[in-house]
Amino acid sequence: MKTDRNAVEFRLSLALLALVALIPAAVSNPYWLGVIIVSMYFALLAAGWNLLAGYTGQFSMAPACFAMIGAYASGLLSYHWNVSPWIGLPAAIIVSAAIGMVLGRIVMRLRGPYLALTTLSFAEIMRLVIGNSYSFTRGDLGLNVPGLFDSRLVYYYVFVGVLVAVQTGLFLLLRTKAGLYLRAIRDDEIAAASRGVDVVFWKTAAFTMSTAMSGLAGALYGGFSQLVSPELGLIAQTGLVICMVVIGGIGSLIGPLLGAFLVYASSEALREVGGVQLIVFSFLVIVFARFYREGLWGLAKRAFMRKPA
Amino acid sequence: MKTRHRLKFLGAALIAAASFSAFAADPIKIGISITQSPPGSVVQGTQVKDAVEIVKDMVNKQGGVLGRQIELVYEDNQGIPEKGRAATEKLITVGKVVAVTGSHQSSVCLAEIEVAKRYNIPYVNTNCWADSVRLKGYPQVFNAPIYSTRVAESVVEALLKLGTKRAVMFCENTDYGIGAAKAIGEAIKAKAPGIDYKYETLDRAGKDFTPAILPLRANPPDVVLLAMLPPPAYIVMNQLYEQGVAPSAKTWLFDTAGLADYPDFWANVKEAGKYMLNFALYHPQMNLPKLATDIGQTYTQRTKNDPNRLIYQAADSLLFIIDAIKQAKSTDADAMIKAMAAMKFEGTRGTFTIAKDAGPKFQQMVDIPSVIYQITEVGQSTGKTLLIEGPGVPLSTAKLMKPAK
Amino acid sequence: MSCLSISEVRKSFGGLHAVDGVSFDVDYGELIGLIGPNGSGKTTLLNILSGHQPPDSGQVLLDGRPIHRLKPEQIAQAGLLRMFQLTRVFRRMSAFDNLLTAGRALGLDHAEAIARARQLIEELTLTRVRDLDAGQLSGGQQKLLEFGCCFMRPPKIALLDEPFAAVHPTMKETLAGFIRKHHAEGQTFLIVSHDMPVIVELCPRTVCMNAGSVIADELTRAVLNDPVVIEAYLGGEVAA
Amino acid sequence: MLNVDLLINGLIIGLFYALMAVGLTLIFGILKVVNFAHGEFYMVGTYTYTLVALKLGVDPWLALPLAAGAGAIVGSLTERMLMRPLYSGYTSWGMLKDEYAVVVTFALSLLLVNLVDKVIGPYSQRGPALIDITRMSLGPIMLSGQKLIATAVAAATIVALALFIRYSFWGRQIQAVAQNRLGASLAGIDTAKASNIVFTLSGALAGLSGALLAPIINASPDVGSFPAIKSYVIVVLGGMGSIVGSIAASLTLGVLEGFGAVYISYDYRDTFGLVILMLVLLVRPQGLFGEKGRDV
Repeated sequence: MKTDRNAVEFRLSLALLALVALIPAAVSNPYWLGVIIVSMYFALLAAGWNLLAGYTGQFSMAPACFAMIGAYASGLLSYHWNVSPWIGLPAAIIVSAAIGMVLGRIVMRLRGPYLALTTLSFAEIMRLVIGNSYSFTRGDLGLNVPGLFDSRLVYYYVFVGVLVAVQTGLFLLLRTKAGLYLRAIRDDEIAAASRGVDVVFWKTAAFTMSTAMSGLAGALYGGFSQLVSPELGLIAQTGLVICMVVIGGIGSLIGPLLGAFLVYASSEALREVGGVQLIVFSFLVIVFARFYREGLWGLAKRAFMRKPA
Repeated sequence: MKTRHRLKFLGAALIAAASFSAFAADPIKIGISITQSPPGSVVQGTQVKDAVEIVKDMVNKQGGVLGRQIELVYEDNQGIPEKGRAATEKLITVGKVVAVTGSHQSSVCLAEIEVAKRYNIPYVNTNCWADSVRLKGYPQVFNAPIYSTRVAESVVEALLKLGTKRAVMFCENTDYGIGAAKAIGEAIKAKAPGIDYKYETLDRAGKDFTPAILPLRANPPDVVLLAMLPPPAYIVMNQLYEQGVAPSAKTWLFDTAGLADYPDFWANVKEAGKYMLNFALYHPQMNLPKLATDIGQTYTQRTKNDPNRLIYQAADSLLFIIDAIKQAKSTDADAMIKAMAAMKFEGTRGTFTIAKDAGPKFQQMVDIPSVIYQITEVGQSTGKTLLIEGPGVPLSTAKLMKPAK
Repeated sequence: MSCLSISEVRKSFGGLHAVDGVSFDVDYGELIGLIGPNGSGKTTLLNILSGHQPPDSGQVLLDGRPIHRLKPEQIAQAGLLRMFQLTRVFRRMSAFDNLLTAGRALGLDHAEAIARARQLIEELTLTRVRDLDAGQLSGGQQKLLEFGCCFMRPPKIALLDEPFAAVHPTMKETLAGFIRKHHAEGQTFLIVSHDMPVIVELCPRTVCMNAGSVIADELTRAVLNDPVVIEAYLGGEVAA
Repeated sequence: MLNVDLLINGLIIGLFYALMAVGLTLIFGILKVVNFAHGEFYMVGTYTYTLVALKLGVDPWLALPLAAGAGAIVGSLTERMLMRPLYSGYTSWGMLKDEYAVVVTFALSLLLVNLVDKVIGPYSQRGPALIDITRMSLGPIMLSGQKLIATAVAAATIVALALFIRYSFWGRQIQAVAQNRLGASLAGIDTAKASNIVFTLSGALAGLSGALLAPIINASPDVGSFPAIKSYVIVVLGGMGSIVGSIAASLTLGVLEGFGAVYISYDYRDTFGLVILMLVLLVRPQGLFGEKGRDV
């Protein structure tokens, strides 16, 4: 039964995170720790996007954009009114959730590719606006923001903690009626409505949740890198997130994590080979979407299922 | 995937371990952060790389420094602050470099110097003109290129000589562009309050600037100034020309960013470049030290391109670091920084000292020679252009040519 | 007051009057058939009743309460549930979760929903496939499942659009049996079908539509012998 | 005089938008999916034109159709290799139609951009002009010969396309499929062929506009992204699949951006489109020129 399936995926993702939590014992070099922190940032985005795309069937093209919005929300607060990043963090969540809700409310009344189209335009244009509002946002230069902690290790475990929290939250959410409604909407909006599910409300809710998660991720990342720039919102970043989810396994709890760590780690490796990472990944995504639609996690599952038989 | 992780980090740990046990014969590692892929200017990145490679080979052929060879470690900053930050951090923590240089875009510099400061590693700015890089006043940061305030001063001199009443500046919406525009505004307030000056910021990603240009057609100014980098700079130039705004019988076009230095300049602009006035830092008619001519020749041999100011700035950046190591007799950061601040430095562009006074001049090589010249033919090489100001050449606008219409 | 009362409902697409002033009532506990040749506006009428298309004019009362301005989910919660002609199930959810979803959305709590779903799985002989993704079920099983979704909370009225089309005979029997049983218990049905024998067998009363309006509304036998109806079906050759 | 300038320049830009957007609209009309690699079709056109003309020294006038051809080939291949599953029982998949289309086309766009970036290089290159008049005055306005020709060609192409769709045999078939794929296939129309033609066409159109603008907007790997964004906005404004609608929307947007840039704000001119889009979605979800269709 689905709930069992979720439970399995949930336990596995916790195991995966536990493994990640052990890495610092082996690796002390701040750069490599940084690499893993960034991949955890992407894991957050991927999880948020998967809730929307994988479980609700709504394809937003703006996860990176909302990360950027979150980062700027807290960044601008501290830059202009030197508000502590600890207030900036919740502020970031609220701002990105609010924008998400308004955008969602407008677009979610429509079915089909409207969301993808509108969010993509929104993302590109938000980036331009932030890039052009030089006097307020310092444009492409970005904002230098104070960090949340001094020690990289603390960041590391904060990210691990947040990921655990998010995964647990998602797991519990999927067990409530919301989980049923979202998946129902993904499979057939008309049927869902005709069986009493308030489609617009739940779609908007899912969109708001995922933008809030992106916002949180962005603010955390801003605090970690101590630099907030429009670069965070590049479409290519969203592309990376989508690659991670599709390769890892869309519509599963563990897929996005798997994808985030694998894709980002190998993208570090590929960068040495000369920046071919996006070529490889986008190609992989096409292959997966075309032939292995359940991604690596799906393949793994099939492998396990064969064993006993 | 577990195993893949383990391997990866085992590898990382090994690298770290190895580089800790460094002994005398090991090469001295110097970090070069440049743009090797877009959106930044790959053209400039490549020039910097070519130049520092030449210097490295030169120094190593003469036996290196402190009996150790020089090794250059490259990172690609894509001209993006975020990537620059990461690149610098990787150079310092993974590459274990003793100093970082190479950066050629102000917004990137500003992100990178934060890292250099955090890890207390000497950082030599190769081509970031923005005053803000100096205004931060970080002791680790030294500046080889010219700075916007200084550019503004000589540009405004020229504006006066041209009898300008009204000037419009198109600047890119970056720290460099807006910094330059503001600096010129300041200089005008100070030296030439008579000139009516305003600037318009243009989006670096922009493709069609006609809406910004059309209003000028209605009432053309005396001078249109440019503080933009390619590729948008080329598009603006072409559209200025297409709309008949500048260069025209009424209006001068005056570039303050050294555009004509770019190898791809003439590939992208044709008539639009003719009659343009250029503020620049290099002109073959300058008399440069032998060191410069040697490097220049090697550069031409290797790349079939003429040398330009960026080549010399990059060479100076690396030479400066190497001299500092010689002076300090060690690669210890504090020792190097101390040496740098006190040094009298023999570079390719002359002999410099390091300015101490806080402000836009802080830890700046002074004084950088500069020139103003006019391009009088399409496809003209810098050597053939009309020099109207430079070292030993007092500013004179008499010889300037104007288009018929 | 009748369970469902439709009065003067109109809907046109461009020039075509798909539903052209339809009125009839359905009493509590009635099992009523809706027939008519293709394009006579049956499905459009159903879409209006279930809120998927707003009527241009006219009104629909469910339990005396107007529902023609409500959204589909509100109408469903108000107690009017429908099956679609082309089966609509949640393909990537287990049969059981399909039922749960409907149950929760119609206001049952978790425990109730589970209990009810178990019961329906039994009744509809879906026990073997309850944990399979609905997409993997046979066409007939999917129909049964969709049917079940309408009965998680017994509706005031169930609209069934061609429930017997392309269904395996045995399942057809299961379905028909289910309908009879619930009708006996006082459940109200409106069944759209081409399958005359079934209509005759199940429905005491039948409404026949043609070209967007009701041309006959009486006891099923009478309707089937009504020359107007025959003409509508046979396109007029036999007329007069 | 300024306003005349703005109006005409706006219309010209709008025309270029239209050339892009129409292709996208065609695809949406017939497959009900959005091709997120559309900007890269454009990019392929730009590069084919620039490289063929610069490196191989082919005459620009010859390079123009070649660019369109290249676009057409990419379009056709995309349909063959990636879109076929959409109309061969996608419902049995783990993924549904929209998801699949979005993911695949978006990945394709990433792939093409980065391939070109690696293979041809990131340097921006300027295509040779079709005619060597770098500046001419046409009544009140000034423009380059290139811009004039580009405008003419764009206008001609759009008219030709409209005629093709309305009157030609395949044009009619395409309309049929767009209105009702199932019905059309029952009526014996080769829907797969129709889809392929549409993709080929829209590839050719994008490629052509890329080539026409190559001398005005320098070629670089990401050159397609912005025109694409504009066409997305336009397609929604135009009412998802209405060709006339998208043309009207294109011209409107072009003019509006021109005036907005001067009278409202230059920096934020690109946001006007989005703002209008939001307003339209609020009051008229089916787009400015679209018609409400049946859901069930």
